[in-house]
Amino acid sequence: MTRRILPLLSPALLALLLFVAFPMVWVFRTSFNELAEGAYIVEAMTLENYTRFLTEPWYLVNTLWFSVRIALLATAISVICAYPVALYIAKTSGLQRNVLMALTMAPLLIGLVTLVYGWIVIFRGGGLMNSLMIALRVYDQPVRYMWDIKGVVILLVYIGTPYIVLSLLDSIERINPFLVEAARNVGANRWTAFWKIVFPLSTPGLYAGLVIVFSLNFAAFAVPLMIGDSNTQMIGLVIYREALLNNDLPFASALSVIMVSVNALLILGMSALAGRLILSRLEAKR
Amino acid sequence: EDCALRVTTWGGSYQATYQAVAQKFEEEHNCRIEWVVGASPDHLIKARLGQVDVVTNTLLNSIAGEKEGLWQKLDPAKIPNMANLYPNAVHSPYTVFANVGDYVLAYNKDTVTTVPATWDELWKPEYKNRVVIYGIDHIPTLSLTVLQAEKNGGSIDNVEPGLDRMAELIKSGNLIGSLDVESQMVSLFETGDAWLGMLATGRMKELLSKGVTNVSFVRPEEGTFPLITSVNIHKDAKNPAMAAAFVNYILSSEVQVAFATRNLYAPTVKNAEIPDDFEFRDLLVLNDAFGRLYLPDQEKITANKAGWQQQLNQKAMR
Amino acid sequence: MSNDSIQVEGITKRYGAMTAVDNVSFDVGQGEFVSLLGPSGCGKTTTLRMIAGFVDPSGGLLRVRGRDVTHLPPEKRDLGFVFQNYALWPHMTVAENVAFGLKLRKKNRNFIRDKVAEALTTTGLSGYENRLPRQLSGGQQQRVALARALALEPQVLLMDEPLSNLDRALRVTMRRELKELQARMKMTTLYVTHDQEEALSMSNRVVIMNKGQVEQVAAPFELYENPATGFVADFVGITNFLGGIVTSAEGGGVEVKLGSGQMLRAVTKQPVALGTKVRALIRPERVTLKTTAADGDNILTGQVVLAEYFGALLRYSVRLDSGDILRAEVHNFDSFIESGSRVWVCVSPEHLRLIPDERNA
Amino acid sequence: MSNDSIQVEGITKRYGAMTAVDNVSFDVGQGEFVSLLGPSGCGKTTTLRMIAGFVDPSGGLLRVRGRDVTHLPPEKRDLGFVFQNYALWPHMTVAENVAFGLKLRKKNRNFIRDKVAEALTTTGLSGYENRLPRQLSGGQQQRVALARALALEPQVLLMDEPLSNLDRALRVTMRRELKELQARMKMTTLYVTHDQEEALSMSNRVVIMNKGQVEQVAAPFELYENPATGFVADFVGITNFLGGIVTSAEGGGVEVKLGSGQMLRAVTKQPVALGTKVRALIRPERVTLKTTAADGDNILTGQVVLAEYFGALLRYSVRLDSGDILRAEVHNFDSFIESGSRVWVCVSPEHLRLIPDERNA
Amino acid sequence: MTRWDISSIALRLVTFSMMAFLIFPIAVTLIVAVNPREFVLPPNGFTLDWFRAAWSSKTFLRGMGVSLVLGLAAALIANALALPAAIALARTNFPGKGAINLILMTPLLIPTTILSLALYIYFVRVGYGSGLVPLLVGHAIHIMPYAVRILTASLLNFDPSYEEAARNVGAGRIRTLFSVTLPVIRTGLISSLTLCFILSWNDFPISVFLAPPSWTPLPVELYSYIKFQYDAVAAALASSLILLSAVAMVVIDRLAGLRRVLRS
Ligand SMILES: Nc1ncnc2c1ncn2[C@@H]1O[C@H](COP(=O)(O)OP(=O)(O)OP(=O)(O)O)[C@@H](O)[C@H]1O
Ligand SMILES: Nc1ncnc2c1ncn2[C@@H]1O[C@H](COP(=O)(O)OP(=O)(O)OP(=O)(O)O)[C@@H](O)[C@H]1O
Ligand SMILES: [Mg+2]
Ligand SMILES: [Mg+2]
Repeated sequence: MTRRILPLLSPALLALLLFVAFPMVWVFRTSFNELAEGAYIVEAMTLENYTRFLTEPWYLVNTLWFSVRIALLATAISVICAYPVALYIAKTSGLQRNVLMALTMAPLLIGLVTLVYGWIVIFRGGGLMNSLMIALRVYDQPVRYMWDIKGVVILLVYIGTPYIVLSLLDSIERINPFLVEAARNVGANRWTAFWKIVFPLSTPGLYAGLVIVFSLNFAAFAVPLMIGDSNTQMIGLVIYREALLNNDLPFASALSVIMVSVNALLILGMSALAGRLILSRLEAKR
Repeated sequence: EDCALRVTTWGGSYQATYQAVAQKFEEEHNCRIEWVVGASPDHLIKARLGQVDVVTNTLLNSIAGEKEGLWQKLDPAKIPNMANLYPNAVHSPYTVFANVGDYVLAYNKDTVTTVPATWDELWKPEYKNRVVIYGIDHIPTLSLTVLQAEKNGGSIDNVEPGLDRMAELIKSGNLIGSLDVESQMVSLFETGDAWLGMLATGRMKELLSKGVTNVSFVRPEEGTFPLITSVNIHKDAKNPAMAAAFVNYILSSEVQVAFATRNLYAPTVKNAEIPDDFEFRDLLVLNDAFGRLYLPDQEKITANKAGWQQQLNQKAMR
Repeated sequence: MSNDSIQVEGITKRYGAMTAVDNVSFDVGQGEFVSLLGPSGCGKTTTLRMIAGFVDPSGGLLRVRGRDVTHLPPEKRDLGFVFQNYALWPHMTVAENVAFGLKLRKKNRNFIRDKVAEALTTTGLSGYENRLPRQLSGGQQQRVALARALALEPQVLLMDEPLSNLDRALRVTMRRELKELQARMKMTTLYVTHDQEEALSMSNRVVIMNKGQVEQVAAPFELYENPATGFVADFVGITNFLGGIVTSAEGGGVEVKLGSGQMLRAVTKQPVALGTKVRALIRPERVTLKTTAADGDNILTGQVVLAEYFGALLRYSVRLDSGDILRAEVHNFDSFIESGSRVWVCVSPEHLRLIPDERNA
Repeated sequence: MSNDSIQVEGITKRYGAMTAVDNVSFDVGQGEFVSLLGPSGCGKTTTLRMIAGFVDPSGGLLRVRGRDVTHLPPEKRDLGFVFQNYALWPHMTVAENVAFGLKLRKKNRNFIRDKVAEALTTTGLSGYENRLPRQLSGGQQQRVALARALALEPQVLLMDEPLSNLDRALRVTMRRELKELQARMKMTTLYVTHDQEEALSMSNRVVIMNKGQVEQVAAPFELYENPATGFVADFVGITNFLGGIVTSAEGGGVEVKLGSGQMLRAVTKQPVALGTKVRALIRPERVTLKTTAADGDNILTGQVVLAEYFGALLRYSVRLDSGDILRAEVHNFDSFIESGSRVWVCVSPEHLRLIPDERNA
Repeated sequence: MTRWDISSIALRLVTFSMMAFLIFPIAVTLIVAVNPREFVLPPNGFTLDWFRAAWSSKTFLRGMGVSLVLGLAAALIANALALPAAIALARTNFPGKGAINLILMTPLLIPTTILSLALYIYFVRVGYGSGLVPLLVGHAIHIMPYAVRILTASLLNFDPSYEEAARNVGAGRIRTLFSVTLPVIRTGLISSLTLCFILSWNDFPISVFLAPPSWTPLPVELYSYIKFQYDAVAAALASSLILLSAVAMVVIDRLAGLRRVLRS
């Protein structure tokens, strides 16, 4: 068994060892160093950076738990937005499909930096979004989106959705249409056939998308940096600030170690759940 | 032989000015300049790794680098132009200021009818959701905090009153945001969303040159917060002589004037002559304006800002 | 609900330029067992799939229980269906596959458990409840597909070659079980098969299709004994064709002059006009071979060129002196005739059928 | 290259607790045609897939051309293979599917074109070159799978139910074509089928499998006439079993006392010990039914309970007075015996086989 | 079965609203790009000045070129590394699979800022501080997990007998991979490549640290630019990219369509 698997896994694992594991050793080591006088790094062996974060409820609630919540929320909304789109695209072909794909990918292609232009115009106090909502009588006072967590979530959804569409599409397309027909035949309407057949069979793609987007959201720093304000203490942004604005590499490293562990735990949880529910049944072994 | 000098710069217009003036240097010294473009922190990191020769820095970085022993002393013998520096433009034997801008109080003339005279204006209730300031870990905001501490019975060593004031500002709902991206502040003034706020002079110029006529600026009585570009030579510079020559070149009146007129970064040398007809002359921190810069002890700020931020976060959110 | 019939009226399906099903009409009466039989690619699956609602007809009308269902979604048609390629849901176990339809009908758990067990027992799959489809052999998968349809006890059942991957013994058993179930439950059944034996033994009537069209609809005996066309004769069972012209026709007795000049006598029910070009059909099992000279009506001579052994039967290919190849089957034999032997071929006039020669009409 | 044989030596495959193939041994000689025959799920496909190298055996040895290939990757084994589920590449047209192997062999374009055309003609698929697999009917797909293997003119060919989805007429044709091709090219062939007729008519020898094990390896005639076990007798053709005890044995003549007390006489080749429990096998086609009283050896009486019509044959089920059900097949019949009629059943002693009764041994 | 029933109408509706959501800011960006005064809506005029400026900037053009080459190379490398791993993950069950799965995800778990910083320091330490290798490696390693995930998902629905059939007619593992596996999982592969390319194309933190002086990718150039110079040049650049990719899509569709016509 290992004879067949090892050659397959070794290129990726080797690359990870060389270019992730070794560099991360440095990060790990740095997390025990000290920042002296807020300016320069002193070699040390202290747990200070960890205790500073982990014993401070404010950090735990407003940074860690906050990031997890926002990441989960944005990921969930992305999934809800992406699924119908993927379903629809899977049914199209030719030019229509290409156009839809292009539209889906466009936000990614342009990149966040420039898109923020458009979003400012939409989000600002008297911007399009507020004008529209007020015109539609959803609310009557302008609501703050820009430099606010609402805007951050909307943007995370905006960026996450195309990733999920992409990773779902292939799984949905490969579902044998006979399987849906068979379900319809035993009395499932479209909706039931979708829930019982298409959805479970699309879970590999969904899971892939979920993991990717969750991780992206959890570690996000560019979106909170540009759309959020000082209150938006997403952990990715905090790390970025500590490392690059405050020069506090030791603390940033410690935060990274914490973040990687939390993220790994969450993903392990997700994969255990997904595996239990469905993935293990789809694994192609003969 | 192949001579290359690695110089850090910020991208965009700063780099553009640098490149424009550097051509002459390259020809004269027969040495190519490799621009190491990046955000301020990159400059420090690259310096730590010995990837650069001349470092264009923020003052904060220069101080950190000094503590870590990254720089070599600037030798006035090799950098004759150092003689022309204003006295307060020499931070230490390692660090001098290359140029200086400041953060002024910008306001919308249509909505702010009386010219504001003090930074305290930002707290006024009528400006709900109309004020912009820089993010709380940026120098101007930190300086404002210290300023407020001093005005409210504290000092840089007892910054609590300042933090309370800042928390008050945050909770007042006046702030549209405390932003990390400067260019967004410009657009807020442009669209009329922001009525009042801090703005770097360089951004102010941008606004004006875009034809925005209803935004003006004032230097409040407490003084303005400086935006300092410092310069250092790396201790392991490959070619120290060439590095010194380049620093000397930066301090030449020619380059100083170029940065002043193109980027609104005021000269730090006395002999730089700004043309009288220069359109944005008021925006430059010239001669005596230097003295009015509010420049609290940068080292203390650096040492304490992490703690301050955390305190402020807690005060503002609870 | 009393009228569980299917009417197919002039249904057509085109794929681009190619017509897969061409104006096909037939019907299946309440409780009737009708088979669709025809060569590979003749349009059987397509017809069935149109009835089930998986394929939109290009034209024509479909009625189930007297109601026009041509444009009804599949889940509203309430038809059982067994897929040719099984279409088992890969993420469900055998039991889940079978239970799915029952769950949709909101049956209670015990009821479902019992029905699933029953369907799996019928198809010989007890003990495989918790396997996933990919852990089953081809035949086992096919039986799950069958069990899945049967568990719902459909009043109208469509099956697409549901036994094609089973061994003969199992097929015979399953065939019986199916037939018995169908008779007991009075299921209206349309059964696609490529196996004529299956079609003949199970069906009340058989629809023979060829190249997208219906060739004949008839009861099995009728089909075998009185094929309407050469195609049917050839497809249903094995047939020998000998071309000739009718030279005398008196009452039930007809004389046909073969190409070789030899005369054959036949007994026919329909009157045949003198001089018509006909093809005489002789079923191989009606042929008697003798290794010694024989006398009487309808004796032809030839040479055995191939002898094939099938256990219960021996099949000889005989090259007649006219050059035609004639097949003969012998059951209950005690000796072989060696390849190369000269033989006398006897066919009694009652076992000779005549059909018009549509080849050069 | 001269020895294109296959040796299977004690091969075993376990899936977890379940043993799909259990210590199976047999061999296929150069140019020989051997069939693997057995009920659904008995391990045929698994055995074939192990030989082809798609499944790793849990134990045992495989030799092809005298060489141990047990752990050789599939592409090095140089075996033709036809998949039970076709496994056509969905992104390639019919022609591309067939041409792929030839392209790998770096043949020139004209050669490939000709070979593809030839293989498609053999399988009756000319004109379908540019279709994609999903645009084909089940039977057509199966034929493409066959064409794909044949185009490579393999010296050793493994086929997994390659004709299961074809109609009888086409199957008979394809069977002939295949057999002829095999004979002409002297291909060493291992053929999995669930169709005993196919196995018997095409093979030099047949391997009968049951529950993962080999029951008998023998030539077709031998298999049918002298089945080694009850399973084989039952599986290959239809058989009636009547249990009894040997009461007298003299020379080739043996007398068996049935459970009902009636006596049957049989002619056997092997000596049988007195008092052995045996099962008497009677092939249905060896049974003669009379509606009038008959006399002589081996006459049993009973009542017809079911008459099935299969075109060329009529199959009766007779309930003997002892209660046993006996099947009889009549070919070349001119009249039916009505269900319910009383009948006299005759079996000549030469057509009675005896096998030890392994059920209660 | 394209019938007009409620669920398919709903699906269509949702899809089109999502499309509207996705392109709304882009449309606004487009308007911004032709508006003489940015951020002021409704537009107060029409100008192509921003486009002109964008396309006459050597920095941007070079940045674009760098990003393009880098994105393609990194996407290819990442997928080449990921594919075998994905095959192992999708096809086999082995002890420790969960752990391997997670290990392969690590570059995704580590904050990009930290990962790129660590990588930068690492490369300097091993003596490859400058040059293209670190940049390429950084991009490739960062996007690899995406490729692993998407390819694994693709392969889970793959019928292994396609491969067996290919191996049987004499194709080796590699040939089978290219002639059968990859074409069959085409959509997944294209998704993966596209995603990887886009991730690399948009990446900022890694490039900031690892890009050698003359190889600055577009996002870094853009960020540096807008950080200090807030005008619509960036918007014009973005708009050009959208238009370019739209044209490319149509052209590819025409070509692919043509090929299909030629074939049948
Ligand atoms: N992956 C698997 N896991 C567990 N059991 C399996 C697996 N694959 C096959 N089996 C079992 O192994 C046995 C043999 O399967 P195989 O496919 O060889 O049967 P077969 O003789 O080809 O039957 P058929 O004629 O129905 O195709 C079957 O009982 C099947 O359920
Ligand atoms: N999607 C399609 N596009 C084009 N032609 C098709 C398509 N589906 C089926 N056909 C063609 O329609 C004809 C009828 O197909 P169908 O599947 O109904 O045959 P069938 O009678 O079920 O045959 P088999 O016994 O081989 O399964 C075949 O010639 C087939 O090639
Ligand atoms: Mg079919
Ligand atoms: Mg099988």
